[in-house]
Amino acid sequence: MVKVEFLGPIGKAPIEIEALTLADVAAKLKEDTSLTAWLDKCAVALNDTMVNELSVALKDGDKISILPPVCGG
Amino acid sequence: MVKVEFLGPIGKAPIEIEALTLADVAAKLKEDTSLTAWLDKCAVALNDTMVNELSVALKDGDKISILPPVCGG
Amino acid sequence: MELYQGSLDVKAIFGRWLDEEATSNYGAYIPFVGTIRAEDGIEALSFDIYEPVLQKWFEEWQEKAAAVGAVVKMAHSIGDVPVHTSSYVSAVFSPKRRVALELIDLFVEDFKANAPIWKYDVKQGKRIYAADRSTPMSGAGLLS
Amino acid sequence: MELYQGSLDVKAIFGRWLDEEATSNYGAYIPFVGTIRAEDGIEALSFDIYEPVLQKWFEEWQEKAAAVGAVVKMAHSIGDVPVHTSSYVSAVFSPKRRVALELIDLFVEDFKANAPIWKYDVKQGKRIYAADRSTPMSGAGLLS
Repeated sequence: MVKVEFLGPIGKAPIEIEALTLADVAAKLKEDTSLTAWLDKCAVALNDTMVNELSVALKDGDKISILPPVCGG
Repeated sequence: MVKVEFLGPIGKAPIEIEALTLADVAAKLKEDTSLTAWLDKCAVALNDTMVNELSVALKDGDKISILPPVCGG
Repeated sequence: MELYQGSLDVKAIFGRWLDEEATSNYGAYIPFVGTIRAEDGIEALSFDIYEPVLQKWFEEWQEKAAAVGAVVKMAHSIGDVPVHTSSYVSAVFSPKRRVALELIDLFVEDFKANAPIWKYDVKQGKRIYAADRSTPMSGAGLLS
Repeated sequence: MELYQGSLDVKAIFGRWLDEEATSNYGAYIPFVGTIRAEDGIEALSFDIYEPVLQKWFEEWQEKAAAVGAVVKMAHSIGDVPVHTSSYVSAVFSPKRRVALELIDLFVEDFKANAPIWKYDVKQGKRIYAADRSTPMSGAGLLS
């Protein structure tokens, strides 16, 4: 199981899912219509490090963060 | 008569000279060997406004300032 | 890196950073102070921060700055920040001015683009995500 | 424009400028603080200023800043400024960050090139013109 948390304005509680790679996570999240408007704009962190590859292998207990568009300052 | 003052590190007292244009001032100052090392590096202000033309006409009481290389900050 | 609930005490932060580097022999100190503008009838802006990723972003900037002999600092607000008060202060110290002038620009722009901070307008006590002013982070769209 | 004998009280200047523009609705405030570095065995730097021309230079910059909705401020020391204290503070305020980031760079660089200020190293109490670090002003050589 990996944990997926949705940051900032997404306003969705964390979920736990089975996934071997980020591609699996993508497939699961695309089934959730409440995320349709978000996924193409969101970046992703794995255990608090930004990631850019869907092929990244996951292990039990990993934390995946979904980061929507930002505006600090 | 116009007054010529030498700013910052030049360390020369002001002088009063007869001059109808800045070209006349240039001719007079070139006679002073203590200024030889300075003139090609110095900018000029007439009555506290920077000037760039030797043909500028002067009138009695004008103040000409000789400004050596700067380094504020 | 310093995070505070609510508005920043800008004078205290500026002065403390000055003191911290008082004998470090840096010739240039350039802070950037971001203040909430009164516009569109907002009472305040409000901020969410994801601190673990922000911390890593900042550590990478400390390394980039060190590589050119400079130091970077930053402070940001969490939660509501009323108009005409400040939510963001960052700064660069370096021996010479060119490095500092170039680095503060890159640091502030990368902050706007990639610091994991979410901004909300506060109007009549309600928090509204500033979607139109927000920028997808580098790598966005990976899961789409 | 503010000129002071000796080192600047940087915190006081920073705070006063912040207060002056507290409700002007500027989103960005970028000060530049110049501090005397300990190098080449100097005790201090020392400065001469020709105020009438500096005042005109600064007024032209106020107009340039106003044309892009911004404000510029500056303070500089006259006379001796010991190492690790500050001789120069300038600042830009503007509604948005891009204008402020670009203007502070131009303002500081033009200051270095064209403000009528002469710098001297102070070593063993003697004042030595910093000829090698000084720049002829725009228009130099007119009388040569």
